[in-house]
Order: sequence, then structure tokens, then C-alpha cells
Amino acid sequence: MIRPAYITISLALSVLSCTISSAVERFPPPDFESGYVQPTPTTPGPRQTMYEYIDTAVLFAALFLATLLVLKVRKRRAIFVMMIFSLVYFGFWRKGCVCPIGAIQNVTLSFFDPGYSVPITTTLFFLLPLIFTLFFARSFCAAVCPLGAIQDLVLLRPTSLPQWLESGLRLFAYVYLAAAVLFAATGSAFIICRYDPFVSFLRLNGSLNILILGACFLFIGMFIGRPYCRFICPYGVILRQLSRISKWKVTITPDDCIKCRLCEDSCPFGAIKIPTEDWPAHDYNKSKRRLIFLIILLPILVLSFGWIGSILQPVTSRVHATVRLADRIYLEESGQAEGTTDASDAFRATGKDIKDLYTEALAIQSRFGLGGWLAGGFVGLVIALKLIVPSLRRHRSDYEADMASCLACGRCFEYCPKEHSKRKQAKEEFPKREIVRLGAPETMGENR
Amino acid sequence: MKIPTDDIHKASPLNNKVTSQWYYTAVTTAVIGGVFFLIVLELMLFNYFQRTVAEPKRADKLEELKIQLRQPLNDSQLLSHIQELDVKSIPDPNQAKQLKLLKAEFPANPQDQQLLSKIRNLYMQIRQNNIRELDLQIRQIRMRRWDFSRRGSYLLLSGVVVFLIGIKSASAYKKKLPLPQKQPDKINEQVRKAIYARWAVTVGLVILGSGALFLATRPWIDLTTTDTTATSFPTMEETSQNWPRFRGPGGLGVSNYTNIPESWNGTTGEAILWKTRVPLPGHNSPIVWGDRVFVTGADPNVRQVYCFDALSGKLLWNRPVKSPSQDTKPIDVFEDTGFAASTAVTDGRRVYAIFATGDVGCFNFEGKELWIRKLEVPDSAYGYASSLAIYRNLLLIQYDQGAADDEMSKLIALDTFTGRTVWETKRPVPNSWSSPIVVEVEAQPQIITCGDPCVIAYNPTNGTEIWRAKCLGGEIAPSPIYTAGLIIAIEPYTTMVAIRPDGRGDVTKTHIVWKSDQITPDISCPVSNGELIFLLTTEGFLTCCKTTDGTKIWEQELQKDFLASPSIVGNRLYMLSEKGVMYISEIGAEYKELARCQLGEECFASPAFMDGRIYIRAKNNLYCIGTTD
Amino acid sequence: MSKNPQQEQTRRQMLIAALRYGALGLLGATGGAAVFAGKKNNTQNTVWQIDPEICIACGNCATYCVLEESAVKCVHAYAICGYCRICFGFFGPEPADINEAAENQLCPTGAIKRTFVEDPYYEYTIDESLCMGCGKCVKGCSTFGNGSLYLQVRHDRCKNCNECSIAAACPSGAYKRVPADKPYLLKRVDHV
Amino acid sequence: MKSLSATANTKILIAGIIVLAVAVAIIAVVKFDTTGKRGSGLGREFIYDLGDLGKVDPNLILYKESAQAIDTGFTESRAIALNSRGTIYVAGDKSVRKFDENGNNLGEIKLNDAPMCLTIDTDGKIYIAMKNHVQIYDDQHKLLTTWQSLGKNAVLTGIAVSKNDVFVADAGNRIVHHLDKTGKLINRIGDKDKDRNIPGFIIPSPHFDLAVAPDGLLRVVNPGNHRIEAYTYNGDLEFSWGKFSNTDLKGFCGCCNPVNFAILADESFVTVEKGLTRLKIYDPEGAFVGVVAGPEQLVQEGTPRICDTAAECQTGSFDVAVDESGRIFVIDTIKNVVRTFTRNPQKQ
Repeated sequence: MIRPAYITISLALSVLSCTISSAVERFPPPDFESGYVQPTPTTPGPRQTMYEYIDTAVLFAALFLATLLVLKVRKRRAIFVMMIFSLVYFGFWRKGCVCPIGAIQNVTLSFFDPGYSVPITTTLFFLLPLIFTLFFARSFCAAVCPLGAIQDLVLLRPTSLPQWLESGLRLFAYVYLAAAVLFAATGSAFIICRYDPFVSFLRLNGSLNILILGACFLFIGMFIGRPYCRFICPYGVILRQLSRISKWKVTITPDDCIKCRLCEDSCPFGAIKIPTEDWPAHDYNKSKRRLIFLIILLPILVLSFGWIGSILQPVTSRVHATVRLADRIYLEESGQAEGTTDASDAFRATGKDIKDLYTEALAIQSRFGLGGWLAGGFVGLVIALKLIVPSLRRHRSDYEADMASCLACGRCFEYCPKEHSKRKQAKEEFPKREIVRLGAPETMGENR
Repeated sequence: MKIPTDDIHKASPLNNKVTSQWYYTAVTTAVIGGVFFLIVLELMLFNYFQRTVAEPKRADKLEELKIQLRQPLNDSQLLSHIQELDVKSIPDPNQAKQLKLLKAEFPANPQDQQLLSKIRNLYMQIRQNNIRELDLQIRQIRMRRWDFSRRGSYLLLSGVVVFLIGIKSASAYKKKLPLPQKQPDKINEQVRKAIYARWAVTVGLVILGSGALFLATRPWIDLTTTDTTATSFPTMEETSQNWPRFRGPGGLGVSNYTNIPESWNGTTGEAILWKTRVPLPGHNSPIVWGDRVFVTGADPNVRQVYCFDALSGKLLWNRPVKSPSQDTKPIDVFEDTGFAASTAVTDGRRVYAIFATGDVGCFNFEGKELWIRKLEVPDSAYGYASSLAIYRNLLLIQYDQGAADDEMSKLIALDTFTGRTVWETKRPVPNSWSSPIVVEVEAQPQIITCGDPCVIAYNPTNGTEIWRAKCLGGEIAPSPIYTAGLIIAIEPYTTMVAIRPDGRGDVTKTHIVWKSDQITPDISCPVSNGELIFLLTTEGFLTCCKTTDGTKIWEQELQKDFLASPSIVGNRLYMLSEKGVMYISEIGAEYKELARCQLGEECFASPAFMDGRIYIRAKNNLYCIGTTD
Repeated sequence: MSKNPQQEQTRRQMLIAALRYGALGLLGATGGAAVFAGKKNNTQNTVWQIDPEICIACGNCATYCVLEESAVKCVHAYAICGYCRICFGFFGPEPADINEAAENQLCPTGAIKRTFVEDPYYEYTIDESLCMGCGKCVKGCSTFGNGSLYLQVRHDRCKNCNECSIAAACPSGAYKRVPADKPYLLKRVDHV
Repeated sequence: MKSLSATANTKILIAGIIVLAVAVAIIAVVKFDTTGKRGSGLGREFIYDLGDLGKVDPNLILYKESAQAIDTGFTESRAIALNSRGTIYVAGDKSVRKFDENGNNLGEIKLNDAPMCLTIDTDGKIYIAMKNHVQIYDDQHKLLTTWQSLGKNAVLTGIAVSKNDVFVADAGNRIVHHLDKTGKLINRIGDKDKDRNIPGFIIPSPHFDLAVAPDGLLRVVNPGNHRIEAYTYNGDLEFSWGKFSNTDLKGFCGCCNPVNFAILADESFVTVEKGLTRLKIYDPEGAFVGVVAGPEQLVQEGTPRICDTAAECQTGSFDVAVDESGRIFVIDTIKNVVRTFTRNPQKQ
């Protein structure tokens, strides 16, 4: 590992530390006659900042390469190898933190907490994949995200889910995103990291519950492709939207589709859209009315869910340690709770005024009230749109990848006959030179 | 253009034959990997449970041993231990040998101190050895487990990797050609899909919404209810100008006002300022602070606190005292007592009420619930009836219940701000119905309580007992009073006792000034103006005694039933009969009746006297009597 | 509807392009703002550390770390240490005898070493490989002694999680993010 | 046909597995304690319960609090002393404040340095020791003299005056300076000395107190040895008493106690301990008599809590002073209040 680096830093820091401790006026130590010298406490340094920058560079390179493989090279095997590399580097070597998914929270917090400011590297970790997606679709998910990779590896027996179930389940990801942002903004918790199911595998270490959770995910992942990415990942939610408007898209076929239907079942993530037919006439007016109704419903849903989010304040705000403490103290003071907890003892030890604690807690709660409105409103909006979208229809004549949910894994490429013919052509353009052993027999003949 | 399918088949790398021997190799690799993984997992789980279950036990044992080692042994204990000690169990052989020898040697000369100390030392050493052994063992195992789980995780990983490689390549070899199924009719298909999609989202919507609402409706702590006027409490003067508790300031039944009406009539409405119906019954007396009048009422299920406007008689608010714990099975109380016999108390900031069910509630004057406490349901023969008292920030509850020997009785002090118990003192008495009073003796506050058999004084600051006098018996309902430097306590039907409250400890012998045998009340309290004490029995037998020695001056039959306690206003005695007739008599050398005033409704509760007004709680109504000008 | 699909198509393209660059701008703004905020109170990477003055040595550090062997260890500020003969970071509440025997020691993992310096002074050193950060000795020392033993996140072990799981479980809120170039909060020596 | 049913079965199987996995996952998440509400799941051997040590048998408590606590208004109070007329002097932050027994503030002496300890002579002169030098004020708060520093290492933590000597306990140099009333150094008391068998003071923390006893001997705490030692003015160690114990109330607890003490009119001692914050009474020969107040009375009402944060623990060394009538005045250096205790007549 990087022990030498540690040592150098620790030396530097131990010097630094001595200066600190001796700078303070202090009670003189015993006057040792035996010439004993006090050892100075060691302070081994953390992972160097330099490495963070290296990581960022590697991330950029990885994204670039992945994009190339997905859009130009179009070889599943190559993408797979890339994926393994990312898993090893970002996962096992770098132990997963900070990952772009978690970076959502850091960036959010830096906006709401003046005391906290997000490091540039983290910001880049957050932004790079988004920007790439904006232009080259979700190559990040394909071959850079270690969480995606670990799930993709265990996908053994893909079973396709019906679309309705998929879109229903995906709702959770939006709620998760809203919650994550809310809790990060209020400085309560980083729930994405708290409940990250795979990082403990990458660290080969972690609390039992999370290990179990991760195991469950991988188990499900054997049959349902990338469950976390599709139904839970809050970052994926953002990527979906950006991917819709990305400049270069992942295409199943290298040139025009011949509707051979061979690729139909090739996608384990249900991201292949089949050509549409004209809408049945008998349904036309009905659906039109429905659409209008749903559009009217939109603001209602937004407001009602906003309201729900706000009245949820007493529940959500308890995620914040201060509020929990205030509640506990209140219970103890009002004799509704017996005994004390470590937290309440610690608080009393500080000798702070209880009233101040209450006011602080109330302030936080009110913030949760407002945050609840926004988060809830967002969820409401999402639901409304999810209701509206199926009622809109676009004409599609070819087999296309659904840009929102396509993870650019490249599985479908090989199912396309055109792809193969293309590769064949490529082969023919550069024919293999065969080395022929020049006729020995003749010469022998001549010798005769 | 169209490509013939066989052409595809040739071109496609998907078209591998399953028969390739690599396939089987791959499968076996996968199996090996998988099995290995499972085995390691097995071991790690075992390791984990060992660490969480087995090790703590061993560690506890170690702690035990350490504690034992610390405890001093006297000789007999030592010897018994030695006897129990099995020589074979000692790891160190020569210690075992020594012990054998000493054991053999001891019976010969048991008086030999030197020998004894030898044994002691040896035993000490043995125990120390055990501890050291065990300690070492524990720490070794702990470290081993750490290392194991560290390595184990890597093994697990490698297992998984092998498994995946195997299975992946196997599946690669076994790839099938895509065989598109026959397509259903696409038109309806896509319509159906759209509908399903909408329904799925709708279901999600419902689940989210209902779930959130469910969470939101769960009870939660509202930090805004902690009001800030908490620490302040009223001055003596403030208190004396109001009627803050059962029988007014100090609970003595003496009004500080003299401008009290002397004639009224409930039936004609003469001098009745207002009359308001009280929703629920209760034998508790009204208490008054400023322009607020409080009474409580209850039935077996509901307990309520009422606040009336003193000027108009309007019911300002009515708040239920809900039990925080749901398991309140209806209790049965003596019907004449009811569920709200205890009079509430106020400190001018908040009002406090207790009910026969043991529920205590606190509200501010605006009727905002500040806290609710649920004491255990009192075991009282006729139902709990003692009224509340207040000292500074302490709400005092005389919680006498059960028989003397089941030690359930206690005096409880709650923090008026939070409702949290400040202190609690056990009382050696059975259930009683008397109410505590707080008196100042030599600038030291005392809580005076009556019970069978003791009058006990407590220190309000910490609930410790100051003095006790063993002088009462029977079922004690009358409350004590403090007059002319004496505590007057009543034993029903028979005796009245006067105690000097400046004693310490048991003052039965030393501080009882006099005992006088009189026909004493069994329910109502005595009242005194300093020189004279008046006793009024339920049957209407009125006795007047001297405060100095308790001797009777005169007595009088009123031939009426009285439940309310008599009160003194100026030089007049007010006595409210059960029929609702107020007997007003002059205090003097003999009984001299001044007036009888009809209310026309049954009365059980003692009235409250304020500036120019009397507040009477009758059976169903609350009356305010006074002159309009 | 009557427009020819070609135009329809191009309009779509333009719209999407507009959206895309709008999004790009938004992202740029976000990143810029975030970075600017960072520059404003120029903190770079942060790491987790315990404030020894707030810590109550509750023991959560030992069990809530994502690492099986916690990254939190007890450290010794020799500068404050009284070099006591009877040290209650080292000895149990009532040692039977003032020596290093197992029955007298406080630390359940035997991670504290006691070495004689000169009469009457003894030096106490922590063996990190054995310490598991339960803080038992910290309690003993800060209660009876000078509080020279205290808990500290050791950054050669800490994985610097985005959210430290011990911090989330810390009852006294002693965990804070500190700048990575000053990763240690050293115990201040402020008796006098 | 068969193959179809087979696939159907496998589908059901898979569905079952997935449902199971989901259920387990949900349980795992719900049961996951991120906020530490279940406490550290550590075994008993890792928990240090100091509460039990702090408990004191109420029958041994001979004193009771007899007056409202006096709020000194200091942020960091350090020492307390009484003059012959019973006026209370409290040294804190950068001043000395005077209170009468009812807590009325009678004035303040502003200082240019933080006072460490103080004492008041019979003639009303106030001797205040700063970190390394002594200042003398008269009872009109006028600065009379400032003696020169006793060395940069000096940490003066105790001062006592007798008829014509001044004794200053120096925790930094671990000796007692014996001066005359003009501040001239007469001799050093307590230097390690084999032939006079003086062990020397062991002072691990800056708590080092002394007092002049009515018997004409100087009493000095030797905290590291848990002893109070009696010295003649010229530095001979006469005798000493005191032993260590955490569990036995008769002994002094912790690494270095007592931190402060005062001598009552009947020549018995009031000792202050830190760690297990408690005041105890010893007779002139050093035999344990009883307790004035234990942690339950001093640190936090009702609970035998000792201290939680390191900061709190380090400030928990109270100072004590007594008056002729035997009242005991304690300066609570945590809450910065003066508390008064008097003998409880019921207890003997």
C-alpha cells in the first residue's frame, strides 16, 4: 500500500503536533533526574489529497474510455473488462468513498451549511458523470460505477419485469433522492451512504445489517438486472433525465434497423423499445380526456404531497441528532422517561441551557417543515408526470434503446445481425495474411 | 435488404456448441468456487457467533473472579472455600502440592495463625493464577478471531471471484440463439401497457400517501409546550388574596376578606350573581384566582377540568385529563365519593387537578395542557379524596392507600413545571382522605399530614421527615389546621389533638400540648380563629373549644347534615349544610345564629370566599353569590 | 399535424439541443457555486476527528465503526500525564496490589504498557494493535487523573467515509470534520 | 408441455426467492441502528461504571446544606477564604470578590493576573498568590506590595500565613516556600532529602494545598502519596497521615488527593477530593470521622454522577474554608457558586 507516504506525513505532522501542544501554557512535567525524555505522540496522516486528484483524473479517463467503447467500439467484452477495472480501482482500491452518488449530498450540504464546503475533487466526482451523460448517454453506469459493476457481475439468469412494475418501483428512487437531499440540506444525515448496500463489500468490512442488505441485493441481482441502479439509485434518477437529451445516443444497430426482432429479449434491463403501431381509434378521445384530467391533477398532486411532506416534519426531523436530543431531554424533564441516556448525560455535562436546546431544535424542525414542502412537492410532481407520460405517445418505427433506462451495457449489440455483417466487413477489409511454407516438395523433385 | 438466417448463424459467435469440453471445466470451476465460498461463509458466521455469544460469557466469568478477589475473606470463609476447592482443578502442580500439604496439616493444629496466613496467601495466589490464565486465554482468542475474520473476508472474495469466472464463462459457452416469441397483437398490447403503467404509479401514490399520513398522525413531542413562566411562583400576599386550594390560603378555611354577603336566596335569585351548570359531577370545591374559577368533574370514563369566568360565570374552557397509558380499566369508587372528590390547586400560573383514578393534569390559564401524569390507581376503601397542595414549585400529593402493612402510602412531590417526580416519601399509614397543609415554623416550611396513627411533618425541599406524633386512629378524613402555633389534628368521633410543630423525630411524648375528647367530625375539617376551634360533625353537632387547652366552651345541635367544612369570615362562622342551607353564626361565648340562606340545591363541597363573593359548588351548578354594586 | 415530418424532426432536435445546453449551464453553475463556497472559507478535503474536550468515552467508537477493528484508538498525551504510580487509566478501581498483574489491570485487552521511569514515576504507553477504542481507560484517567488518555481517530486506519458511522452514533456530538492537513485535535494542556 | 411447466416452476421459485430476499433486506434496514440508541454493544468488561464508587452511605453524612448557594458570577472560580469577621473572599477569573454570608456582594478587588489562591491574615491583610508571585492587599482593597516572582516554573496553588511567616505551596517546583512577612525567602520545605527522611512531594496535577495548624505545625498535602504531612517551620517532617483507597471511604481516592483542605476550630480537618468529588472530616490524628457531602450532594443533585466530559472532570477540584462556628464554605468550581454546610444536629 502507500505506507511510505504515511510515514513521511506522520513525521511532518508529529513535528506540527509538538508545536501545538507546547505552544499552550501547561503544568510543568515532573523533573526527571534519569534524563528520561517524553515521547511525542505520533499522528499518522490521512490519505493524501494528491490521491484525490489522481482519482478524479482516473474517473475522467475511465468515463472517456467507457464512452469510446460504448459508442465507437461497440464490444460487450471490452465494456465488461472496463467494468472490472472500475470495480477494482474505484471499488476495492479506493474503497468507494466519495462516490458520485454520495457526492449529491456533499454538494447539497455545501449550499445549506456555510460551515461546510465541498472539496473540488468531490464536486468533480459529482459533475463529470452528469456532463458525460449529457453528451454520451449513461456510459458511467455502463462501465465506471463500481456499484453498477458489482451488480452486473452477479447477473446470471436475467428475468424481464413487466414495464408497469418497473415504472412503479422506480418511484422509490425519486422518493429516495428527495429524502437524501432533504436530510443532507438540513445537515441531519447522509442516508445514501448510511444505507449503501455494496460499499461494505468493497471494504471487505462493515456492519452486519448492511452486509445482509448487500447480500440480499446481490441475490436479487442474480435474477433481476441491477436492482439498485434501476429502482433505488438517486443519482440514476438524475442521469435518466440527462440521458434523454444526450447528444450521442446508444443505438442497438450500427445502421438502420431491419426489425428482425432478434434483439427483443436481449436487454436484461427492459430498455429496448419496440416499434409502435398507430393508436386504436376507439381509445383516442377517451385518452385525450384522460390526458386533460391528468394535467389538471398535476398541481393538485404537487400541493397535496408538499403538504404531506410538511406535516411529516415531526417524523423526519427526528433524523437530526439535535431534535432527538431535545425530545429525549424533554421526556426526561417531564418525567415521561425514566433514567438518562449517554446523550442526555453528555448534554447536561456541557451545562448548556435546556431552553436554548429547545429553541435550536424548534428552528431545525421548522426547516424540516419547509424542506418537507419542497421534497413532497417534488415527489408529487414526479408522480403526476409519471401518470401523464404513458398517455403521450410518439411514433417509433424502429427498435430503439430507451435512452432513459439504457445502461449502455452493450449486451444488445451482438444480437443485431447488422452488427455482425459490419464486423465481417471490417475483417474483409484487413484480411489475415497467411504464411505459407514455400514448396519444399518441388525442390526435392528438382534434386532428383 | 434481407439477410438469410443461416447466414447469421454462421456469422454469429453466439452459435457455440454446448458440447465444448471447456463448458464442463467452467461449470466445475464455478461449483468449486461456490462450495469454497459457502464453507468460508460458514466458518465466518460461526466465528461471528462465537464472538457475540461465547466470548462475553467467558469475559463475565473473569469479571466475577476479579470482584471475588477484591472481597476480603474472614478465616471461616477462607477455610470453607479451601474445602470446596478441588486440588485437581489447580493448573500449577506445586501449588496443588502445597495446598494438599496445608490441607493435611491444618486439622492437626487449627489455631495456628501462621499456618492460616500461609493458606490465605496460597489461596490468593491460586485465585490470581486462575484470573491470569483466563485473561490470557480470552485475549488470545479475541485476537485470533480478529485475524480470522480479516483473512476470511479475503477468502470469501476469492471464492466469489472463482465462482463468477466459472459461471460467466459457462453461460458464455451455453449462449442460445435468440428466438423471438410470436408477437401478441401490438395495438391492444400498447394500450394495455399504458393503462398498467398508470395503475402501477397510482398504487405507488396511494402507498406513499397513506404511509406518510400514517406516520404523520402518530403522536409526537411538541417542544413548544414547554412554557417559560415555569420557575416563578406566587408571593404569600398574592396567595392570601386568592382562594388557591381546598379551604383557601393555607388550607385553613379562613377568609382574608370580611365583606362577604350574609343573605341570599337561590330560589328567588336574590344576590345570586350567576349560576352555571357544571358538565360532570364532583364533590371538589371551587378554587379561585383573580377572575378565574376552577372546578373539576369526572365520571368513570372521563375526567375534566373546568375554568369559569368569575365575572360572567361563563365556562371559558373544559379540558379532559386523558390517561397517557391506555390500560385504564374502570375502577369502582364509593358512590358518595365519586371520581372527582379531590379539590384542584393553582399557583396563579397553572392549575393542577388529580382524580380518583390517579391521573394528574396541569393546564395553564388559557387551558393549554402542559403535562399529564398517571400515578398508579390508588387503592382506597371509599375512593381517593385527598386534595392537592403546593409549595413553591412542588405539587404535593398525599397518596395514602391500602393497609398500613402493605406500605403503598406515600407523599409525592411533582415539579409543577414538568410534572416529573422531585421526591417521594413512603408513609407508614393506611389509606386516608385527609389533605396536607404547608406551614412555616421558625421560617422553616413543613408539610403537615394526618394519617392513622401518625401526624407527620415533612421537609418540602427533599421530603425527609421532620417530626411525627403517634396520636390518631381510625379512618382519617379531616385535614389538619395550624393555628396559634399549634397543629390541630382530628381523630374521627373521639379526639382532637394539638401538637407543637417545633420538634424533631418522634415527638409523641414531648410535643403533644393537649388531647381533648370531643364529638369530633368524621369528614369535615376543624376551623379556628386563633382562640376558638369549631368542630362540626356530619350529623350537625357543633362544638366550640378553647385553642389553649382544648376544653369545650359550648356545643349546639343544628339537626342538619353537613359534608362541607365550616369556614370563618371575620367574626362569623359559615356552615353549609347538605341541603344547601348556609348557617351563619357569630363567633362568641355561645352559639348565636345570624342568618340562614337557602340555595335550593344540595351541596357537598366547601365554598370559596373571595372579595365580596362566595362561590358555592352545588350538586349540578356552580353559584356565585355577591352584591352587584 | 400537417407539417412534414422533416421539419418536425429538426424542430425537435433544436429543442433538445437547447435543453441540453441549458442543463449543461445549470450543472456548470452548480459546480461553480459549490467550488466558490469552498474557496470562500478555504477548506479543502476534510477528515473525521474526535474533539477530546467533548468526548464522554461512551464506548460507541469501539462498535459503530464500519471497520471491525475500529479506527478509533486511545492515545496518550504525555505532556499532560502525571506519571502517577497509581494510574487509574491502568489500574482497576481497587487494585489488590500495585503491579502489572492481570487481576489489577483495567484494560480488558491489555493494551496499556506500564514501565518504570524513576521513583516515583511510571510511563504508560498504548499498544495500538491491541487497543479497540472502548475508552474505559479514558474514563478512569479523566475522572481521577489529568485526562492524558483520550480517544482519537487514527487516520492510518480510518477509511474517511463520506458519513462517519460513529459520528452518526456519537451521543455527545464530539465528531467533527477537520481539514485534512490538520487531521488531529490534540488534547490541550490547560490546567494552569 | 413438460418443459413449459418446468419453466413455470422455476419462475415461481425465483419469485419466491426474490420476495424472501426483499423481506430480509427490509428487516435488515429497519433493525439497523445508525443513531447509537442501543448503545455500544460492548461486554461488561469494557464498561467502567464509576457511579457505584460515587455512592456514599447517607448515615455517614454528618452535615447538611444550611443556606442558599451564593452565585459568585465568576466564569472560572478557583479559591475561597474567610476573614476573622466571617466575610467570604472568592478568587476567580481576574479578581477577588467579597460576599457576606447572605450572598450580598461587598465589593471586588480587580487584579491584573489570574489569582490561584488566597488567604487572609488576622489583621485583615489579603494575601493573593498569582501563578508565580504573591500580592498583598489591605482590607480597603488597596495594593500594599507585590513580591517578586518565585521562578518561571512556579505554580502557586496554596498559601497560608501564621504570626510572622508566610508559606506558599508551589506545585510547579513541588516544594513549599517559607517566607517572612516582607517576602524574604527563609527556607524551602519539602525538598527530597534521604537523611532527614523527607520523601519529597509527588504532585501529578496542579493541586497542592497547605495550612498552618493551631498546634504550630505546618500541614501540607502530599497528594501523590495520599497523605497530609506535618512539618515544622524549619522543614522537619514530624508525622503524616492518610492512605489511598477508592472503595473505602476512609482513604483518599484517585491518583492524587486530597486537593484542598481546611482546619476546623477543634483542629480536625475538612478535606476536599477530586475525582470522587467529596468533602470529609478527619480528626487531628487523621482518623476518619464522617462525610460533609459526597458526589450526590456536590456534583449533580440526587445522582452519584462524577463527570462526563474531560473538561468537566478537570475543573472538579473544589476549595474549602471554615469559620469559627464550624460552618464549612465550599467553592464549587464547576457551577462557580459558594455552598454552605453546617453540622446536622440529628447525626452524631
